[in-house]
Formats: sequence, C-alpha cells, structure tokens
Amino acid sequence: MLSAFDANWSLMTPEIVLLCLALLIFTIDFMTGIKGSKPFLGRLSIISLLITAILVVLTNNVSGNIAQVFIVDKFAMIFKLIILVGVAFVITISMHYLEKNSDVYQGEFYSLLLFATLGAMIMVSSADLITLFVGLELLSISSYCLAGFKKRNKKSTEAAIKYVILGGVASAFILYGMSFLYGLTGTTGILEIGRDLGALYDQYPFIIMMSLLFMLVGFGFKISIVPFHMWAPDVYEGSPTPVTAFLSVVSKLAAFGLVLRMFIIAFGSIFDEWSFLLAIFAALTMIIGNFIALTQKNVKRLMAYSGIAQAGYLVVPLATTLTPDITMSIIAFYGIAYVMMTLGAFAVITLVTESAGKEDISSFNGLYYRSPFMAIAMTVFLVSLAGLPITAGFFGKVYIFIGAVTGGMIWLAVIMIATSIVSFFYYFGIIKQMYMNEPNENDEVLNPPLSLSVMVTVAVTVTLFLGFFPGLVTKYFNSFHWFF
Amino acid sequence: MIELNTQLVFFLILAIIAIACAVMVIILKKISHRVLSMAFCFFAIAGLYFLLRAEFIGIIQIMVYVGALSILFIFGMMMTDHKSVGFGPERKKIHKVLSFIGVGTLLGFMLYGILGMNLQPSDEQFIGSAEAIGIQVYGHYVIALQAAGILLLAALIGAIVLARKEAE
Amino acid sequence: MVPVELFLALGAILFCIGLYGVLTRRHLVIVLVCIELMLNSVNINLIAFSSIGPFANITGQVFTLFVITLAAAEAAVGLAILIALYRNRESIDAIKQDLLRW
Amino acid sequence: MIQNAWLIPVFPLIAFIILLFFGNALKEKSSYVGITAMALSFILSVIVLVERIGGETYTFTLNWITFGDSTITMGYEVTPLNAMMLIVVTVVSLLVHIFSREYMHEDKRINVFYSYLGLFSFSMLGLILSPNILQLFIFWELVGLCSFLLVGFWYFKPEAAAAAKKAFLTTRIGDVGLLIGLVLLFNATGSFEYGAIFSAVEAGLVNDTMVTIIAICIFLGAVGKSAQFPLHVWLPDAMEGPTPVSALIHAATMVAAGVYLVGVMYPLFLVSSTAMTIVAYTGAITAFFAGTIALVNTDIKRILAYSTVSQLGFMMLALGTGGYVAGLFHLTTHAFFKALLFLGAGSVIFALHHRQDIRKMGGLWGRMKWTSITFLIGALAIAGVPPLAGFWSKEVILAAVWSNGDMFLFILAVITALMTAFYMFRLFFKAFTGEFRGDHEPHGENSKLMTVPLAVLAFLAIVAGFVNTPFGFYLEDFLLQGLNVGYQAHGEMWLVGLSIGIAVVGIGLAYLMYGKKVISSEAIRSKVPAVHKLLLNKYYMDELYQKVFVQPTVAIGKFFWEVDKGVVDGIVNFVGRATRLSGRTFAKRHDGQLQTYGLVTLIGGIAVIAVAFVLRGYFG
Amino acid sequence: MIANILTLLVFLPLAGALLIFTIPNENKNVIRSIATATSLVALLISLIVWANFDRGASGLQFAQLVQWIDIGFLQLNYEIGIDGLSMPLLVLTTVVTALAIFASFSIENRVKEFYIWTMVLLTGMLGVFVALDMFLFFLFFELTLIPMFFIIGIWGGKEKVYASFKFLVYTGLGSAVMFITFIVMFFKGAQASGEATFSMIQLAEVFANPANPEVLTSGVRAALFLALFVAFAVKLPVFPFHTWLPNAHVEAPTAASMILAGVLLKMGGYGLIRIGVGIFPDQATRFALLIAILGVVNIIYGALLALVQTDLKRLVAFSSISHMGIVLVGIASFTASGMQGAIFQLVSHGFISALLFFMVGAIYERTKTRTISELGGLSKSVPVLAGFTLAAAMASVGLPGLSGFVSELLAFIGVFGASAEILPAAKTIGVIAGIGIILTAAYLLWAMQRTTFGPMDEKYSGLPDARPLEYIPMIGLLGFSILIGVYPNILSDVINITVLDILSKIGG
Repeated sequence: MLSAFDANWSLMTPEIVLLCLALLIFTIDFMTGIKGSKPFLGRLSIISLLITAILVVLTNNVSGNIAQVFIVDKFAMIFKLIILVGVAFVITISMHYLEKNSDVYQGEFYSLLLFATLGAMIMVSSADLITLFVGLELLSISSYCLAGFKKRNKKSTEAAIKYVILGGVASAFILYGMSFLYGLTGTTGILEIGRDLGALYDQYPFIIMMSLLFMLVGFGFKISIVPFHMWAPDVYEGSPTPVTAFLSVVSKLAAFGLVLRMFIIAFGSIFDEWSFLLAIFAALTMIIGNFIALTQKNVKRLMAYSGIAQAGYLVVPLATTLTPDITMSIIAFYGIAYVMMTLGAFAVITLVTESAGKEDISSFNGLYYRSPFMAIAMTVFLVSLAGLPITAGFFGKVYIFIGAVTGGMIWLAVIMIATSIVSFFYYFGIIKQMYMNEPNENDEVLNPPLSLSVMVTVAVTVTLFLGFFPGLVTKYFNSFHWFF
Repeated sequence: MIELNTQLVFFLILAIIAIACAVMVIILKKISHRVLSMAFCFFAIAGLYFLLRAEFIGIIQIMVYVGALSILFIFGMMMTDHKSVGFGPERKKIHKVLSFIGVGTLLGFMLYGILGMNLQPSDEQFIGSAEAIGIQVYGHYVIALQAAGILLLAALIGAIVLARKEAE
Repeated sequence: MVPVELFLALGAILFCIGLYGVLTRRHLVIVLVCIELMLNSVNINLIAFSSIGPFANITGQVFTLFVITLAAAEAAVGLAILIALYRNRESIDAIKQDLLRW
Repeated sequence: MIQNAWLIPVFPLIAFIILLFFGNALKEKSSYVGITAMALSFILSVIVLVERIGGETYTFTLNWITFGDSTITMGYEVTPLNAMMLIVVTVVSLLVHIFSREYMHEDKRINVFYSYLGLFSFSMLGLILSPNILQLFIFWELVGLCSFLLVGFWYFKPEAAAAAKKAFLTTRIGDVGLLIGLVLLFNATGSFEYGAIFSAVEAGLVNDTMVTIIAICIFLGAVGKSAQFPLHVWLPDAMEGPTPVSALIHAATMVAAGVYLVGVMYPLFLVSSTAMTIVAYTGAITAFFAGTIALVNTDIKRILAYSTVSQLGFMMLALGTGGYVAGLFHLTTHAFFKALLFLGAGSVIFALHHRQDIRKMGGLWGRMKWTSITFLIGALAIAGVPPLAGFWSKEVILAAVWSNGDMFLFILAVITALMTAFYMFRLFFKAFTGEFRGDHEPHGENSKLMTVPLAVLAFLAIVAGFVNTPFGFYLEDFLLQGLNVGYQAHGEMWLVGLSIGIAVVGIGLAYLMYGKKVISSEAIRSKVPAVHKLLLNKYYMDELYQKVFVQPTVAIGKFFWEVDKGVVDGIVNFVGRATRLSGRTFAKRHDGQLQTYGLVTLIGGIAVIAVAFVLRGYFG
Repeated sequence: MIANILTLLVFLPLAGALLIFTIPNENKNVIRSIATATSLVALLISLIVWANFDRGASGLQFAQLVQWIDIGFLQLNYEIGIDGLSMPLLVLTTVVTALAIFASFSIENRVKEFYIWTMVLLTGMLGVFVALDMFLFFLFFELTLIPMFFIIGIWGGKEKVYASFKFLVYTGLGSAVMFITFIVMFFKGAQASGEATFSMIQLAEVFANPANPEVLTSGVRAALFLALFVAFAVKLPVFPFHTWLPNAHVEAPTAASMILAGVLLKMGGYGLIRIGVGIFPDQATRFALLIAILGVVNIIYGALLALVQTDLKRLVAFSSISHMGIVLVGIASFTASGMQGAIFQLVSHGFISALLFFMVGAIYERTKTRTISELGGLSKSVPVLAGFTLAAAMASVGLPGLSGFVSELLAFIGVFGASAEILPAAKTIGVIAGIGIILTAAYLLWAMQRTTFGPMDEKYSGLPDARPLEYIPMIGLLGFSILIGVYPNILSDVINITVLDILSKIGG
C-alpha cells in the first residue's frame, strides 16, 4: 500500500488554501455579529475562489497523486476550474439575493458554499471510494442546509427536508453499491478497482452489475437523470435562488465529474454492459425533462426541468463508444457552456424574481423595456440553452452530437436533437415574455448591481465567444491526456 | 450445506433480532417505541460486528448509534409534536402496495445476486486492530479524515443555523 | 465460520426494510431512522467483507468509520431541518409537505 | 424601311408608356398621343407592305435565353402574311383610336383607355412580327392581358369584372394547351423558329403521332383565342367592354389571332390529316352553333359577337379544308366589315345612351343616316352580297370546303352562311327600320369623329375583296410566296350562284319576318319553344361549365382546405398538443409527496433496468 | 477587396446591426437611414459581384477558405464562394431586402430592434447562399430562424405568437433533420475517405467516388438524400410540410412577409439543388419521380387551396406553395432547361411574391382588412396600388414579359423533355402542371375580380393612394420581374454553366 506520508502534498495546495480561506471567512463572520448585511464576505469569498482558481491553473503542469487517493490530472483541473468559476458566479448572484433577503445568515451561507465547493473539489480529484464519498457528502450535506437556509420560508424548508431524505437514500444506495465493490476487490482505490474489474466481472457478473446499478441510482439522483430526478424540481423551486443555481450547476457538474471518473476508470472495462443502459437513461432524461418543462410556469421549476434535460445531453457522450479523452473533451466543453449559460440565466432570474416578488414566468414580462441589457443577455443564455447558433450551447451540442454519431448511437443523437427542438417552446416562451409582452403594471426599471452586471457580461461574452471560436478551447482540450 | 455451529447460532439470533427490530421500527404505533426498537436493532448489529471480530467498530457502533443517534432522535421527536402526525387523509393504498412490490422486487434481485455469488469461503478471519485502523485513517485516508472533519463542521453550522430559534 | 453471504443477505434485508420504511412512513423522524437503517446495512456489508470477505483487510472498517460519521452528520442535519420545518408548518407529516409540486 | 419594321409596334408602346406616366395630366389629350402613334404605325406598315410586295424581306434576331446547348432567340421578320396583317391591324386600330375619341370622351379614365389601346396595339403588332412561335406566344398572352384589361375597363360593373376574368381564364385554358404544344414542338425539333420547325417536320424528324398531338395542342390555343367551340363562351361576355374595344379586339384583330396562328403553323397542320379534320370540324360546328344562337339574341353587341364566333369558325373551316388563302382572306375582309359593324353598333349605342337591346330600337334609319348606311354596307358584306368584300372571301371558303369533299361540312357551311345573312338583317331591320321603340330618343347622328371611321371602313368593306377575285388572285399569289401549302380551290360558277342565292334568301327571309312582318317570328318561336329557349340560353353552356368545372373545382378546393386545416395541419398541431399533454401527464407525477418521488424513482429505475436487461439479453 | 468581397457582403449587415445598436431608440429616422444605407450598400456590393462574375467560367468564383475550427476528428472551415446557382440568389436577397426595408418605414414601434433583426436576417440569408461548407451553411440557415421569430412575434398580426412559435419549431425541426443528415454525411464521408470534412465540394467527390461502396451503400445514400429532401422540403415548403407557411406569412409584417416569401423559401430550393442534387446526383435522379409528383401535388394543392381562401394574404401564401411546386418539377426533370427553370423560378418568385405581399400589406394598411369579401373596387379608391396589385398578380399568373413566364416555360421544356429513364410519366406530370397554371390564373383573377374590380365600398373612398416611398419597392420589384421576363439571358448565361456542371454529374 502506498504511503500517504511521503506523498507530494503540494498537489493539494488549492484545496488547502481554499479551506483556510473558508475558515477565515467563517471566523470573520463570527467577529462581525450574527446577522446583518455582510457583502464584504461575499467579495472575500469570490476573491478566495479566484485565488484558488489561479492556484489550480498554476499547478496545471503538475500531475500526480497522493497515495492513489487524491489525483491531480487534467480532468480534475478542468472540473475544479469549472466548479470554482461556477461558485464564484453563484456567490455573485447570492450577494444580490442576500441583499434582498436579510433574514438569511450571511456568513454561514458563504461558509457553507465554500465548504461545499471544497467537497466538490475533493470529489473530482479523488481516486478512492472513501475520499470520493466523503467529498460527495461534504457537498451534499452543505447543500441540504443551504436548500433550507431561508428557514422562515415554508417552501425552502420543505425543499430541504425532501432533499435531505431523498439525498440520504441516494447516499445509502451509493454506499451499498460501493460496499460490494470493496468486498469483491478488497480495495477502495478506483484505479485498482478499474484494473481488476474486467476479470471480476467474468466471475461475478450479476453482483458487479448490481453494485454498478446501485451506484448508478445514487449518482443518477445527484445528477438528476430520469427517473431519479423527481426531487430536483421541488428542491430547485423551494431553495433560495442562488442555491438553486448552485445545485443545478456546480453540484450537478461535480457529481458528474464523479460519475465520469467512476464509470470511465472504475467501470471502463465493462463499458459494453452499461453504455446501453446509460443511453436509455439519457434518452428518457432528454425526453421527459424537455416535455415537462413545456408545462411549467414557475421559472425556477422550469430551469430545473431544463437542467434535467441538459443532464441528459451530458450523459450522451458517456454512453457512446469513444475514447475517454474525446468523451472528456466533449463533456468538458459542454460543461463550460452549461456553467456559463445556466448561471447567467440564473443571475437574470434572481434579479427579475427578486424584483417582482414572485417566480412566475410572467415576472419576465417586458423585461426588454425594463432592462434591455439583461433581456439581451437572457436571450443569449436561452438561445444557448436551446442549442441554437452561434452560442456555446450550440457548439456543445454539436460536439455531443458528432460524438454520438461517431460512436454509432445515431438514434440517441436524433432524440437529442428532436428534444432540443421541443425545448424551443419553453426557452423561447421566456423570450416571448421578455420581448412580446408589455411589462406588468408595478414593474419598474431594473437596476442590476454592478457585480451582477459584470458577471452577466462575462457569462455572455464566454457564451458567445465559445460559440464563435470553439476551436480555441477544443483544440486545447484535445491535446489533453485527461486521466492520470 | 452450512454447518451449524456456535457462531452461526449467534449470527442467527442477532440477525433475527436485528430484522425483527427493524420491522418493528416501521410497524409500531408509538413513536417512542419505534426509536427504542431502532436502538435495539443497532445494538444487535453491533453484536454482529463483535461476531466478525471488528470490536473497535462494534464499540463505535454502540457509542454512536445506540448512544448518540438514539438520543438525537428522541430529542428530535420531543422537539416536534408527535401528535401532529397521523391525522388527515391517509395515503392511497396503491402507494403501499406498489412500494411493497417495488421493494420486494429489489430485495429479490439483491438476494438472487448475493446468494448466487459463490464466494470462496475464507477459512481465516481477518482481525483488524484499532491500531491498524488508526494507521490507515491517519495515513492513507488522511484526506478523507480531514474532509470528514469539515463535513462535521458544515453539518454543525448548518444544523445550528436551521434549528436555531430566533426571537420573532 | 458463518458464510459471508448470510451477512450480505442480512444487509440486503435491512436495506430493503429501511427503504420500505422511507417510502411509506408518514412520520419524518421515522423516515430518518429508516435511512440510518439503510446505512447500517451498508456497514454490515463492509464489516463482513472486511472480516471474512475474499479480500479481507482493514479498509472496510475504515470505510465503516466514515459511514458512521456521515450517518451522524446526516441525522443531525436532517433533524435540524425537521425542526425548522416543524416551526414553519406545525407538522412533520410527510404527506402534508406538498407545497412544491407539478 | 423594312429593317425598321420593329418600329411599328414600338410607336404604340411609346404611346402606352407616355400615357402610363403622364396620362393623368393629359386626360382627354391622351387620344392625340394614341392616334399619332397609330398613324405612324399605319404609315410605316403601308411602306413595309409596299416594300414586301416589292420583294424585300428582313429578319432580325437576338439571343433571348440559353440553356444547355439550346439558345432561344427573339426578333422580328417580315413575311407576306404578316405584312398583310400589319395593314389590317394598323388600319382598324387607327380607326378605332379615332372613333374612341368621341365615344369615350365622357369617361374620366380616357387616358387609361388609350394607354390600354396602345399596349394592345403594341402586343398585336408584336405578335404579327414574331419570327418564332415562342415570341408569338408571348405577345399572344399580352394581347390576352389587354383584352382582360379592356373588357374589365368598366371594372366597377360586376358583369364587366366577371367577363374580364372569364375572358382571360377561358383563353388561358387554350393557352396552356398552346404552351404545351410549343414545348413539345421545341423538344421534338429543337427550335421555335418557324423555318427550322417546318423543315424538321417535313424531313420527318418528328413522328406522326407527335405532330398530331402538337398540332392539336397548338390548335387548342387557337380555339381559346378565336373563341371556337367549346371555349367560345367568353367572347359574348366580353361585350361588357367598351364598344370600340369590341370592334378592335373582339372582332378584327385579337380573336383572329387564332386563325392567324393556324395559318402561320399551316405546314405543320398539313402533315397531320387528323389535325386538319379536327380544325375543320371545330370550325364548322362553331360556325353553325354560334350562328344559331345569333338568330335569337336581342343584344346588338352580342349578336355581333356570336356572328364573330361564327365567322371565325368559318375561317377555321376554310383552313381545315385546305383553304389557306381562303381562311386568311376571310380574316382580312372580316376584320374590316366586322369592325365596321361593331363601330356602327357603337355609334348606335352611343346615340341611345348606352342601350343595347334591339327590341328597344327601331327606326334609326332616318335619325342616324351615316351610321345606318355604313351599317347596311357592313351587313351586306357579311351576308355575302357581291361585289362586297364578304362575298369574295366567303365564296373561296365554300369552294375550299366543297373541294375537300366532305358533304356534312359543306352543308353546315351553307346553312351557316344562310343564317349569317338572316340574323344580320334581322338585326338591321329591327334596329334601323320601323318605329322607334325605346324610351329615350337618340340624340341624332354622331360627330364626324365617329362617322368618318365608319365611312372608311365601309369603303374598305366594299373594296377589300377585290384583292382576290376570280379575275385576279393577287392576294393568293402574294401569300403563297415561298410557301408550299397545297392547292387552293377556286369557286366554280355554280358555287358563285349558290352563294349569291344564300345571301338573297337569307336577307329576304329577314325582310319578310322583320321588315315586312309577313311571317310572324312569334309563330315560329311558339312552335318550337324548347329550341328557342335552348338558343336563348346559349345551349346552357355557361351553366354547364359552372356545374361541371367551376363548382366542383371550388368544392374540391374547399374540401382540401378543410383537409389542410384538419388533417395536415391537424397532425402538426396534434403533435404539439400531444407533446404538451404528455408533458403534463409526466408533470402530474410530481405531486409534492417525497415518498411518491421515492417510489417513482424505485419503480422507474427497476423498470428501465428490466427493459434494458431484456433488450440486452441479460436474462437469457 | 475583390478577394474578400463575399465576406464583406455577408458581414456588412451585421456591422450595420451593431451600428444601429448604438443609436438611441428615439432616433427612428437615423436608424431607418442606417438600415437603408446598409442594405443599399449590400445591394451595391452584390451588383459589383455580379458585374465581376465571370459568366464563361465554370466552378466557383470569389472563393475563400479559412480554417476555422480544427479539432482532430472535426474540422470546420469558413469556406465560401459562389457560382451560377448562388449568384442570382445573392442579388435577389440584397434586392428584396433593400426593398423590404423601404416597405418597412411604416413600422413605428420598436424601430431599432426591427432593423437590427432585419440586418441579422440579411447576414444569415446571404451566408446561406455563399457557404460551401455544410456546417457553415447550417449556421447561416439557423441564423435566419431567430430574427424571423422575433419579427413575426413582435410586429406580427393577431395570432403572431402562435405563428412565430410554429415557424420557429417547425422550421427548426426541418433544420434539425438537415443537421442530423449533415453530420451523418460528414461521418460517412470521413469513414469512406478517411478525411473528415464538411466541404460540399469534397463531399461531393467522396460520395461520387465509386471506390466507396461499402460505407456509402446505395441504401445509405438514399436515406441521406431523402432526409435532406425532407429538411429542405420544410423550408421550401413542400406538401405536407407546408402548414407553417400560411400562418407565418399571414401574421408577419409586410416587410417580413416579403423577405420570407422572397428569400427564405429560396434557401430550401437552393439547398436542395446545391446539396441534395449536388452531392447525391444518383439518388436525386432515382427519386426524380417522387420529387416531380410532390411538385405537382404542390402546384395543384396550393392552387386549389388558394382558390378558396377568404384572406388575401393567405391566398398569396398558398400561391407561394403552388409556385414552389414548379421548382420541384423543374429539378425533377434533370434537364438543363428544367434545372434552369427551377432556379429562374426561385429568383422570379422572389420578386413576384415579395411584390404581392407588399401590395397586400399596402392595401391592408389602408383598408385595415385583408378579407377578400370586404374589399372591392380598389381600382377606384387606390388606382395605382390596384394597378400594381394587378401587375403582380399577372406576374404570378405567369404572363409573358414577366419573369414568372420564363421559369414556367423552362420548367415545361424541361419536364416534357425529361428522359424517360429518369422521370417516367414526365408528360403526364407536365400536363397536370399545366392544369395548375390554369388554376393559378383562376384564383388570382378571381381574387382580383373581387378586390380591385367591382363596385367600390363607400368607406374606402378617399383612401390615400401610393405614397412616393412606396413606389420604390413596387417599381423595383416589378422592374426586376420585367427585366428578367423581357431579357432572361441576363440570368441564363450566369446560370447555364453551373447547371451543366450539375447535370454532368448525372451523366445524362
């Protein structure tokens, strides 16, 4: 067994720094009273995240592992960057949100977000079932709390209880699956499991499949693919909007990173056995997510279903026969696009719903008159989510699509495109509200705070830039050897 | 054919207790009885750990589950009005039936897999010491340990924030 | 020696009882209890494998430790949320928590 | 000058363009523009004809379109036939221009009227000058457009609007046939040029069936334009247009274009005896058929219209029986006397404040001297009284039919000639003799502007026949230059006698019935009421078409519209609605119960896994 | 300058849109002038291209190739160029758009957005006609979707929302099918040749290579061609994929209807010829009968439906459907004249339908109704407009001297001259198409009889006749129609060589 004592601990620099900063913020919060507006904490959090992100980038040439428990490779690096930027966006949104909702404990809010981020970072970097699981739970438990953070709000607490119970069950499923994996291999190291699994499968096909399926149920829950998605709309609707953004983007992508590492590394040798299953789940997810989204009137709930559908798109490359590197390029690209467009959309949603005091789609009425910039930005995000050119979302989908065709899963690709067309209805439904309806009577001109405007600008720029020049990123990705 | 020996007898007794208590958790009427039977169930499981010569874990099991968690649940139970449950419309019968069928199918599936595993019976039993666990936890799994620490911190913060009663 | 399959079967049964409880019990405290039950069945598996599995080693016990930690944390958070819920709704009946739907 | 023959159509075109842009400013002065242009065209036409008779010829072409290896050209050429036609058209057109100056002067849109006339003259002259059949077709359609515009000139009258549409549509049916014919012709011969076509056909490059089909298709065009049975229905309705228009377009020029077309394509028709027979029979039937309707009609213009239809049938009959020159000769003479009759009728109508019913006329002889005299000349000409123009041309037609040998055709021709004399004089006696039966006294003879054209046309109606008499076949010699269209029959003496006899009998009968009123028309009418009613209702052709073609088409259209809304679009909308509905069904599973969620997750998971396992065959 | 002229042309409107973006909402006239100027400059550039176009040369001109995205298995190039097929459509686009902008001056609300969208639309349309890379083609194709959605949805009529969504989703589905096909073509092409490319030219070679039969079996090619056909059939539109069109046309504002009918539909026909026939000549000929039958169905069905419409604009919309049938029939003949007829029809219908829609719009603006039975006697109240309406109708009927005739003639020559192996029953199809021409005359003339002719309703007396500004689109569109009708050689010598190139692949 490899020793952790003489490992290269510098590999963990970003995590350690983030932890320290998070604790620092927590301490500062302690020293500045229990309640009240603390925007400086938000700024500090963003700065911490950016520092961490810079550290991640700076260490990008180093790849290695700590006792095969903690791995730093391109995969981890890209996912960490996505997560960190995503959380930074979420915190920007939160700052606006918390200004409007003074009953939320701010210091704790930011601290928990940062802890969750840390959990996500550990998740995507870990190569050991235990570490991976603890990371996942760190993320999950923080998320349960965050979902109920507006504790005077009936919907918020209801969302939290649903989340914690169903999430707990999902964790149990994951653990149950893991227990067999451990039992049959005698190790919790993913790399070792991956090495042994092919042979083991010949020996115990049923039990390996069973453990895989149990884990799939749990992971499917975390990334909200159909039919494990049921919790998502309720929790997304009830949670405070920034938390919804966090859940639907950061949490989902981190879990996705986990799934990728598990399925590609640990289960890679029995790809043929689960790819078809994942393809079915992907198809169901795309169909049901998009179909239900058609009927939604609550914008957060709509985004939940949209997020479910997007998760379906993300599963497609995983289910197709491609080399891991190509799969990863595709998913990473879509991941970046997803972060930008969804969080951008959530920024606008937060702004609008907090101003309107309701979350109905009609709160978007005439947004174009009230804030042209936000309306245009939202249009870009929605168009990108719908997968129309020239946006990151479009190219991401193209990438997935070509991957699927190359991998021989044309039927899945066709479902993907067809359901994207269905999604036009609801994405453009919001666009319709913004441009073609008159503003509601009491709505005033929106004055987004600077931070939010900057964030939205960044998101729009990246969304469009990746739409125009996807090659710059994909070329870079293609040069990667993603996994350690 | 499995040979009947002392260990098996102990196992069977403990297993039956665990299952019976688990069943009681979900069928008993009074909430306090249910929590109590949960404690017994966990206790029986701890016994199984001893049977497996995982004494350290067994002790932890008793301390955490039987001790701490049961108390926690009783607190939880007491802080909420237990009468608030049980009134109003009952869930449709179909729900229970479907749940039963679903869970039953799952169980069948699991047992089919487990009993059909054909593992080589190991003659020797592995006996882990607390020291070995300590070396592992503070060595190989130190990251997980630190993360678990943060996890507990996060849970602590979250629980405090959520459960804290503020002046109106 | 007791075959490991029996332990696993016990784990499976407890897991399913827990799952059934989660799916049908109205009292949310009991639902949380049932989740603990499910996690315990995982622990039984892990210990059984760690002790008499084909590759018996200490890792299973370490894993169990972390699972117990997690279970405790989750129970704590769950109960905290439950209390907050109770304050808001005067009820911890699972059936009545349906503000969020469709 | 013959090189500049292209200027002949261009003058009226210029007039059209000027009037299009400055018409509103010119108003009544517009007529001068039109008249000047036509006069120039006329003069040029005369020069061209003289030069053509002198043997000069000219052809000009220009690439019009290229596709593949084929090139279609446009241009103009002067042949004997079109040199003659140029004269006919420019003369009638000029006179109509002059006549209209007075006739239309009360109309506020006289400038528009003159611009249309200009456009029409341009198109008609262009048609004549065309060196290939495609170009002919192009102008063919343009004259149709002008006809449409002029028939619908008084668009605010619903009848005029309907008539305009009907005229265009009905001829359009023939035109599509023509278009298909010439497309087939092009594909068979690789050219639209007359010369190339004929040499290919004569060289036997096109098989006989194809020639027949092509000829029939082309003839279909002629049937439409020349109002032959069964597409004749538009022409009587076209009388809703101003009378000078009727004289110009619906008597003298455009309707004769069908005959001209058959004449131009004559070598092709000669190859196919089937086609010739069809032409002959169509002509004969039309002539007879329209003649019978004219017997009972009471509208002065419609009688003339049916007469026109009948006479056009006569021309077709001539062409179909080998009388190339006969048909074209009759075309020329008919143009003059029918224009005369129409303008005469116009003069009457004008004087009677736009009343056209001959039962409300009578006794105009004394009241409108010039009109009456010239009308009588026209009537005599059309009845075939020697030595007027109609006599000579009709006589060669009868000769051609006779020499063709088909007795049925000959009898029909004779009866038609008889009827022609009869109904023309029925009209004459009813309108010009006896007592005035109207309620508004006519305002007397019209001004010189109207009577002078009448006089000129009357003169032409008298003398035009002399270009081709048994004493000198000048026209025949001229037209047959360089053409091989077979033997042209000439009348024998007994035929001459017969045709004089027919005219006399017809006129006499009319005199007895309507002049002297010795024979009561009422009595005849009451003896065969069914026949009378049938004739009065034009054999119910309009009603028949309405029932057989128009209403079913509209009904089918309505049916398809329902299908489109209900089924084709219905499926589209259904898919949309079904998507939304299934979305709603799925959404209903989110009932807010977290345990339902767990259950759905469990059951769904098991189901999907089971399905996947079955599909992948894990269980077997 | 000349080398990059196409790029300049395509992206100039986008620059215009950006410029408009910077102008405050209130300066409506400034915005209008910028839009007008941009479109006129685009028109000018397209005419320069036209003037510099080498009519005698076959192959592509003004071609440009820039590597855009290159990631191993996926290579996208910015590859543009024009030939005789795209050249006329390019000019059509700039002309119709410029004139549509003149027609849109009556729009008073949200002027800025309107012109921004119009400019974006223009870029999309131009891009479609110059793109030689299928991916690029698709991008531009999609780029037209959103502007049109907004234009219909914001400035449309009563049921604008329904119409805009139907347009978006229906034609979006069409594009999706197209996209799927493109990717599969790309993939199969890469499989066959080992070279991953979206280039139409290279793919055409790959697909024509007889050495690739294992991957590109006849079945695969047939499926791909049919999928392409369906994709373009939605846009063209071909029965039974046409139902979005009446809604979209009826609800769209005048200028948008002009562009929609004038240019957008042409993208379908263009794509069918360029990609469908260009890359799958063998399959195109194999399905010639199907195409021809659909074409005839379109002609007859569209005409019959137009006959019974009560809404003038919807009537014109159905006439578009009917006329697009001629394109299909022309293509299906696979003769030089038929193919050229199809292209002529695309161009000609572009001018004519735009004019018709403009006229309907102008009438609606004054009378506030499009119901045929409520109109009547327009010749009296608004003689100039009525005159142009009549002229447009006549052009649509296919009156010689106007462009519609030329295309019909060519298509007819084509279909009657089609080889029996490629298109059996060609003559029957031709004759049925001929009946369609009669029906066309019937519904248009009937409509004219009921609108411009007849007694005038008193409430329409004193309506203002054509404004000076309205003369520009009317005369412009009619002028082009006449120009092509009178001297078609102006187009045919541009198109002919390209058509021969396409046909040479068929080997017929």
